[in-house]
Amino acid sequence: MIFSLILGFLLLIIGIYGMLTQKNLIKIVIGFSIVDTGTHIIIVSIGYLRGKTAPIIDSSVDIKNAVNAVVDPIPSALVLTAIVIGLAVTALMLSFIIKLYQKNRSLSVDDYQELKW
Amino acid sequence: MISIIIIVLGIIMILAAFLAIRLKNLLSAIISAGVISLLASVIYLLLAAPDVAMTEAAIGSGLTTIIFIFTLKKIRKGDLDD
Amino acid sequence: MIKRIFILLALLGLVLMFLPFLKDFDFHQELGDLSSQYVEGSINDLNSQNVVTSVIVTYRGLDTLGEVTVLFLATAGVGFLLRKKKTSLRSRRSSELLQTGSQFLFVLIILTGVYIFTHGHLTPGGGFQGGVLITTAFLLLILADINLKFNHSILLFVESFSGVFYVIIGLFGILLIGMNSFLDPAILPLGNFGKLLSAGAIPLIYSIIGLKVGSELTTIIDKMGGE
Amino acid sequence: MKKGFLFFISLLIVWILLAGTSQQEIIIGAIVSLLLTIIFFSKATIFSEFNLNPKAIFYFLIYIFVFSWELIKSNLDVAFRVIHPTIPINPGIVKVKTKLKSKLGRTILANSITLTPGTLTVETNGEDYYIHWIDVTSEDIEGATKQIVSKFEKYLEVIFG
Amino acid sequence: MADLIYNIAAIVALAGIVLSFARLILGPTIADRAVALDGMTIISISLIVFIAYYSNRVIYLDVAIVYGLISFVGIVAIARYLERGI
Amino acid sequence: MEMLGAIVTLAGSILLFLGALGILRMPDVYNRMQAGTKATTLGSILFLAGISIGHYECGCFGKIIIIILFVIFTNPISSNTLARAAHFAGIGLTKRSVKDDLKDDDIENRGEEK
Repeated sequence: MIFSLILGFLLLIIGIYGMLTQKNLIKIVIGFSIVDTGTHIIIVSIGYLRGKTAPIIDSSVDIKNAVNAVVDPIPSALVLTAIVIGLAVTALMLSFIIKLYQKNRSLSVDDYQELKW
Repeated sequence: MISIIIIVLGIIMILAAFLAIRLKNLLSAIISAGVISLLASVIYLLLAAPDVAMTEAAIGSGLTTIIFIFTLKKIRKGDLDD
Repeated sequence: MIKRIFILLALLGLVLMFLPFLKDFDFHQELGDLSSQYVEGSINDLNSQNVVTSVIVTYRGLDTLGEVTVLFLATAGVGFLLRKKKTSLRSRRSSELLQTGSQFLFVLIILTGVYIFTHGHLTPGGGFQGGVLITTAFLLLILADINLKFNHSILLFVESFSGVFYVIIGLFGILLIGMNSFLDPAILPLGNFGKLLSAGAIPLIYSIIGLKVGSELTTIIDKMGGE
Repeated sequence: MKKGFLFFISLLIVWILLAGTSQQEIIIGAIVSLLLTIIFFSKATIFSEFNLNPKAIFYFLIYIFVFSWELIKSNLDVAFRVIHPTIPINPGIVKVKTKLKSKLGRTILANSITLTPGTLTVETNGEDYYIHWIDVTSEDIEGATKQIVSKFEKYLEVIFG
Repeated sequence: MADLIYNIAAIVALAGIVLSFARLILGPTIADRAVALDGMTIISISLIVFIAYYSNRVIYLDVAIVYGLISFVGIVAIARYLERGI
Repeated sequence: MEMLGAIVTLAGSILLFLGALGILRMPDVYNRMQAGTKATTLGSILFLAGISIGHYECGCFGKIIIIILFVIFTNPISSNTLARAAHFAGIGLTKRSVKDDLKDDDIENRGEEK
């Protein structure tokens, strides 16, 4: 499906643009989650085959001819775990932000100069 | 039919992504980011991946939004602390 | 200003990198070798309707174990960063309607979660989704500030017990079948295609993953949202 | 005990609606429902707050019909107001009183009010309900109570005692 | 004929999503945006059931079940944050 | 039978559309909530019922009933919580409103202490 592939790329680019231009730490994490969604859409649409159905072989799919009737199961399996891991990673980043805010009382990237050169 | 739904939802998702980047109010930005994952699960279903759609529906529309809101809450309370 | 130009250049480079990929992208009409092997194996050897589930639990079971470990590490990180401290801030009580309604919905969500993770091999869904549903049920209690007095030692117990049990089931495969079959579901009878009690140990393993994911995410939510 | 059994049966019905009626599903569903009943029934007190006699069950069935009729009426009402070019509304928040005591009954009353013509529960405080009304026709408490609450209350009073 | 009417119904529902999203863009306050999000979730449930019909797979309905049960929690969280409850 | 299902579905989708139009057109948050709760509830019920009537052979009545029940349970709770929060946050009613008993009684600050 070419449209969903384009949609995924656009989301990825918008997310990266947001991550690069925004100063607020929480906005950067929002940009990260948009990039996450975009990547997942790209991977799933690479696995899509035109006119075929989901890889769950119940009564509406012919069991004898199942190999020619279903889409690729591997990208689905990959993305499924990636979404859960993405949630945990987002939680970890946000707790870093809470910790930083409790220390410095600021959410702006400009106020964190320790690692600048 | 599938192409029409994907195009309309895709335009909405891209606009929502722009809003999430652009809006000044953090809570509004989080709501816009929620719209993206909400509609993403419909798109996964159209791409014949119901497992992914269910995961995204459970995590994207609920938990991600809530974790962001909890962060905002901690920051607001920290503001009022001293 | 220079910064902005650099950013635009970087994005332009990204677009140029992706364009040939988009233009020459040809969609396959057939499954690849590995995928068709998985589909056939799932139908003939494992008796599992959902191919995605059999890829996650069996063929790539070791990866899933690694992913659960990553989840555990992230949980530990959140728990380490956000230690609880008492705040004396006033917060508004939730409405009576929300309190009653969430007690009512709590049981329904738990029941649906159990349905989702026991039917991982028949319907879309499985341990990860069911675990998230259980987390959401507890989250609803936090939002409605109801105190059901669930104590945290039970949560820790469920988490560590399910982790250990997951590995033990995997080792049973080596013990009963052969050297190469860590996490093989054939340690239980395979049953009839399309029934609830089929596909060997897949429902059991996925239920354990569901409990593990549910308790870990509940810990994260509790650390981030609790007072 | 009787109410616990009823709780178990309703959980089992939800499971059967979800999973179908084959034998294995019913056995597993019974086990899961039994576990949930044992764990939660004693902790959540709201599930034992209703009467269980033939009259209450009869009134419950009537209530479902009344509620469905009001739901359809409310939708046509709102749809008409939306289409109309000038949006004929006359909104305001009014206070009404209820006699119900049971928590579950009060919640069901408030949700029914939310789903019926032009009314939306905003806040509850003891026996007072504050309701946003899209077309205020009587501004005093008695008149509003009569128009909004009493059509449901007479059934719910029997069911929840 | 019946198929055509089903497709028209789906397109009308899709137009509903677009209108709700317009309120989300315009909405002056956060509560307006949350109301728009609520409307979008409910219309999306109908759309998911339509896709299940269109692809002729009963099992897609499970997605709609999870969606209908979970999606209101996000709205409740936004509301509780607004009223300084959590 | 299939035709009947199609017509019910179309009626449901028109109600969904009108609900969304109400969200767009109404003058303040509370009136928008009225449109967004009521019209979309009956709309989605009719949409789902129409699809299951048109395809009675698929055996999916149970799941459709479950989805309808979940929508009826959860929708009023979220609107009520949101309306309460909006009133607490000080979002006013539209100028056309007649009265506001809740503001006059001022009970909101009493319930604040946990």
